[in-house]
Amino acid sequence: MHFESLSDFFAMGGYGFYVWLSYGVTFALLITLTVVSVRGRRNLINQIRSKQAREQKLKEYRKGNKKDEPKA
Amino acid sequence: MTHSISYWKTFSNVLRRDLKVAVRNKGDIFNPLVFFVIVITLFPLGIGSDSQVLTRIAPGIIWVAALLSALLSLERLFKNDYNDGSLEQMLLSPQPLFIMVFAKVLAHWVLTGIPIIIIAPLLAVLLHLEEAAYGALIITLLLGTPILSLIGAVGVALTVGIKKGGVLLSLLVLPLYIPVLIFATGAIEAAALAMPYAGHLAIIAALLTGAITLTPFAIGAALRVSTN
Amino acid sequence: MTHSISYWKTFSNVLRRDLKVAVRNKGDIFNPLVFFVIVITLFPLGIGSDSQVLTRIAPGIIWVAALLSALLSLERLFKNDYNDGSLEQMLLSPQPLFIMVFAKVLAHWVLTGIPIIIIAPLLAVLLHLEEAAYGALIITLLLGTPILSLIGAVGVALTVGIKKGGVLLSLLVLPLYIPVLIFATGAIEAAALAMPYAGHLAIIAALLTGAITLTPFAIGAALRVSTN
Amino acid sequence: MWKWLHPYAKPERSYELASTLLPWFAVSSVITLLIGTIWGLAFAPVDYQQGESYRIIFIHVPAATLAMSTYMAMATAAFVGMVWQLKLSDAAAAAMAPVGAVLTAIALITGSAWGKPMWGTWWIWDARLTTELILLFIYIGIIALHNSFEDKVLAGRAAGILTLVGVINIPIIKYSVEWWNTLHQGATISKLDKPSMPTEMLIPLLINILGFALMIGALTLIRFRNEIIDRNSMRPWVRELVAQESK
Amino acid sequence: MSKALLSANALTCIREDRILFDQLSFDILPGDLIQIEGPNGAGKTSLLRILAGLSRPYDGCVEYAGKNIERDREGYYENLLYIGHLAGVKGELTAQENLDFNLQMHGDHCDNIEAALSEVKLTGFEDALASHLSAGQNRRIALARLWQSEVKVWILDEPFTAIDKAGVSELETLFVQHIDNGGTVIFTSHQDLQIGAQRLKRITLDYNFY
Amino acid sequence: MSKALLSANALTCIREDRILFDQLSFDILPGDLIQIEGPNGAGKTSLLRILAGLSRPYDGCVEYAGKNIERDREGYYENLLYIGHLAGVKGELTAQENLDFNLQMHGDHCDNIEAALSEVKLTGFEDALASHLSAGQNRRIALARLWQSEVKVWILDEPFTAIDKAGVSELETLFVQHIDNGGTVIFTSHQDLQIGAQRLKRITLDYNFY
Ligand code: HEM
Ligand SMILES: Nc1ncnc2c1ncn2[C@@H]1O[C@H](COP(=O)(O)OP(=O)(O)OP(=O)(O)O)[C@@H](O)[C@H]1O
Ligand SMILES: Nc1ncnc2c1ncn2[C@@H]1O[C@H](COP(=O)(O)OP(=O)(O)OP(=O)(O)O)[C@@H](O)[C@H]1O
Ligand SMILES: [Mg+2]
Ligand SMILES: [Mg+2]
Repeated sequence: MHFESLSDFFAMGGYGFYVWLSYGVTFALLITLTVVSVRGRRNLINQIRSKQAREQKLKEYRKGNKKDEPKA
Repeated sequence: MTHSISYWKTFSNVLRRDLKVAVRNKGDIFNPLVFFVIVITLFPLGIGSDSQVLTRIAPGIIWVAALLSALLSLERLFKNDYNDGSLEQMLLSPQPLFIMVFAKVLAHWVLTGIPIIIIAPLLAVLLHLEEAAYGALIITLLLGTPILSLIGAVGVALTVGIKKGGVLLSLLVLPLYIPVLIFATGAIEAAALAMPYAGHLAIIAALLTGAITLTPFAIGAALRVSTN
Repeated sequence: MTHSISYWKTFSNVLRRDLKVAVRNKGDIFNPLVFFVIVITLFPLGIGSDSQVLTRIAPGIIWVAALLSALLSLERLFKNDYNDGSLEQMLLSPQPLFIMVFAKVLAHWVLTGIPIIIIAPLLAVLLHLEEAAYGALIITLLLGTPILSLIGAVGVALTVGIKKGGVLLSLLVLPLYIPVLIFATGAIEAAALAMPYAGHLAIIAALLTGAITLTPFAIGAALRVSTN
Repeated sequence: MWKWLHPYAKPERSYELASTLLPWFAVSSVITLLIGTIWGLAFAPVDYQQGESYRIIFIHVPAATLAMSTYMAMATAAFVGMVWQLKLSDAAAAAMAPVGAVLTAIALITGSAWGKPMWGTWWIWDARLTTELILLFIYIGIIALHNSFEDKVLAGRAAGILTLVGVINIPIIKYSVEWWNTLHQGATISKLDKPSMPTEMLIPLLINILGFALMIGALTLIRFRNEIIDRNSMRPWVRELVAQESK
Repeated sequence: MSKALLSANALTCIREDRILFDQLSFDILPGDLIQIEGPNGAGKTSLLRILAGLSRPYDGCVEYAGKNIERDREGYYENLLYIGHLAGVKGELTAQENLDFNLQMHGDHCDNIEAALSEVKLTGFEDALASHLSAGQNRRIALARLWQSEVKVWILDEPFTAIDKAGVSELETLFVQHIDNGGTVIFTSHQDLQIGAQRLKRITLDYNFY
Repeated sequence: MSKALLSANALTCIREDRILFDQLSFDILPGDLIQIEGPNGAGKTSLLRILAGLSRPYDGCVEYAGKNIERDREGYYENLLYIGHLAGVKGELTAQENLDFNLQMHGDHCDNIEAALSEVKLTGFEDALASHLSAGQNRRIALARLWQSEVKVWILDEPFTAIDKAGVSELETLFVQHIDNGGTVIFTSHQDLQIGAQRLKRITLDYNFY
């Protein structure tokens, strides 16, 4: 361990703000991108599922109407 | 007879619709912002990276970029509505036109003015603006950008029925933007020299009040004429 | 089978049509010019009339204004044709696409580039540009503005099918304009200091050659994709 | 070689391949990044010139170096997609764009945060910095264009054209900016003189570069899988996948 | 004049030095179903836009319930529904959002937008963006307002454009229903009505500039 | 397959995850008059755009004279005339200039543009700017090309939109003439043809996404 104490570690020889800002922003950005990417998959799957549900609904609606609807 | 709805309802309906349309057009929200940022970075590239010169011209550049960015995004205020017939429907609505118009302009400002105000300090850093001038920069943008949207809307309303590109628009609108530009940059420069700048702000505020009260009617009238 | 017409005929037909359309839209010819002039006059207003600062930044401002003016007028290159279906017809023509595209870009340059080149010396006077730099200003504009039209056309071709306004376009195109901006202003500044600037010009000329040979194909491919 | 690649031109196989590779990339990148970062932050010796602020190097340099490499990878994918009409290759390019943009942003932000204590200003118009800024704009442009198309196949193709136009321009931009900067600006600010770096500093730096590279791989794989699902949502195998996922 | 819902008084329209119609006067009573007819370029669209107050005639005026519509715009627009060549449907909004907004803007009230959309056979497309729908489906979104509207005067410029046969006959039924309730429909079309043809009045415009 | 002018091979079109048609194959022979039918939103426009090579199908391909149209674009476009929902008429040009340009761009040759315009009843409007003409007159400018064209394949998306009755029947006569000369016409319309109805073939699209 290069630093004497934990507070030394956080102070970074007076440059704490800049160092922690850099590391903080970097990891925040990386984690956000990861979360967004992983979520993207779930969103896609939900979308596909809701589309399937919509098709189902349409199918039933058409079926219900088919009897009285003269077919062209 | 129809059930008539309250003015406030009309206002919020139009506002919400316009915001929704912009959000759906994903890019629409970020693009004026990005344009603003890119235009500002063009200047150091064209002028050179001498930071003293940059400091000197920073207020002017930021404001000119804000003007151009507002101008570029103005078209979408009425043009799309005109092309798909929504504008016609708006003119045929029994609700008062100026309320709908005001809601549309407000939506435009929310989408173009506010992002610029938020990002401006960052760009000021890039251009090495004096630190003392940051406050003035924000306040002038806060008071000035709504004027840009309001005056710009008059221009768009006048040109919306004409087939011509946006360039006639700039011809009409940019000269009207000049007072805002002069007083706003004046205020920022005064602030940078640690001089009082409340006077400039008062004038901009007066312009804003005038614009808010008068332009919605002008815009409405202009729309009726230009869609004839 | 149809009578096929020569490439040259195709080229001149498209060029003449585009010029005619622009002339009929009276404003279209003058507007990019007016925009250019107005943007340039905004700067002294925003920055103050200190003539030394102006001299220093004149090349940059003239070129940035030229960039923005080219950008603003880009939309009409394909957008109107897209909206009225002419673009579709062009894509369905048995003539080679890149010839038609090239004619359209040339028409755009004639309408926006040339007026700017003609008026630029006048504006240089307003901005107190060094006298030694006038020649370089004209030559860089002469070589550089066609590049702006060509690269810009790629951007418009990519975005023409999308509903969004011109702001996405600026995002795509402005970063690609940067080399032209840098070399052109570099040449003018070198000229102002009575230094040789043939090297800069050579680079701009090389960029122009590259753009002329490559972009028409990129534009054609982009049009086929974005109108799909 | 193309024969060997051919089965992977089928979306389903590529999806499976991406799924098998993903855990390996993810786990190894997290481990290397943890080691490199902790080592760099807590154990590496102090720089005698810059003090502790130099520790930003352990993320700044990997991000800056890899931002450009990611663009080259993206352009290669776009080129393959254009020439061989491989839609999956376009998808891979599209998957990389946001990753590259984030890396570029990281390089810019960490660079600025380093510049403030070292040069006394958050930003100067130095050649490298400016190139990086323009690269960020180009990335954003590509992403915006990609998002503006509803049809993902078209989106991929359009973004591919732009990427290729950009790739011709990037060396020109880099060169022009370098050249521009030396003309306008005297040696007012000298960039950090790199002393031959002691190995105690170099090792965590290299580890972190590796970690970033692995992480780019992992993120690209995640996004690549999404792109594939998006483009093939009507195919039976995707429907099966959705059905399985629902349970 | 007394009971006329809408009356045109000596309307003259001149476009590009061509007189499209000159001193055209007519009254429209409640219960009228009026088809404006004429060859291409006769001035049908021009007439409808004047009746809706969107363009100004060269001469003459339009009165609604005895009042000049330019004087009393609000009163007229509370009782008017106009759908022109352009549908007024925003591509960025879904079918449902479009209809909802259009209804609200004209003071119409609707509790069940889904049911309203199913009237025009858009069930299943409620959440599809209008820009993702076909030409005919887009027009259907605009026309869905007709089923919900309680206003008196409908002015429709080629309402059947892009609508399929089943859709056309449903619209025709709706027109008849509307005039039965004391409303009035003024429309242009190059197709002939099937139902209600016996109740149709025609106003025929013709080239009168040569 | 041998003598087919245009053939669709296993075309699949997917829009927004809705399958409009799946593995659609047909051959079109010289002398065919083909109406694509179907309710609004069935995919007629989508099919025509794919046949014209303006959109790419999700799967499958279109062949002209046995060659994939994406490979041999020029050869196909020398023999194709497509007019879509949008007419391709520039408002800033006169009727005459528009027609002249459109003809030249497609390699058609015409000595007497005035006569060509009189075919579509635009005599007297030759020098009027298209933006000053009515909806139907604008479409007539676009359709005027049909009278001058020598190409084999016509693809027309709702050609009768905004055209008055006299115009529609003239168009129909022209279609019959064209197929008699060994050409082929593929069109969509919600109206029924009067003339030539006995020679008509139909391709019916229906909602098949359920
Ligand atoms: C916004 C500001 C900055 C940006 C955009 C930036 C960007 C870059 C880039 C693009 C590289 C090149 C990586 C490669 O070789 O491929 C780099 C490397 C490097 N940067 Fe920065 N930088 C910034 C600020 C700084 C500051 C303030 C310092 C230190 C005082 C610094 C130190 C370094 C070092 C040591 C390297 C590695 C040099 C080498 O190995 O060649 N950077 N940076
Ligand atoms: N740009 C698009 N994006 C997504 N889906 C679309 C798009 N355009 C059309 N669609 C979908 O494709 C289907 C068919 O559209 P198309 O325009 O081919 O119909 P059409 O048969 O020509 O109908 P109409 O008779 O109304 O003209 C529609 O149901 C619509 O939902
Ligand atoms: N903006 C305009 N400027 C000048 N003249 C115009 C303009 N719009 C239309 N006209 C002229 O007015 C006449 C009538 O146009 P209008 O659009 O009313 O015809 P229409 O009866 O609706 O025809 P269509 O059946 O083709 O829709 C046309 O002959 C045209 O020349
Ligand atoms: Mg009409
Ligand atoms: Mg259609």
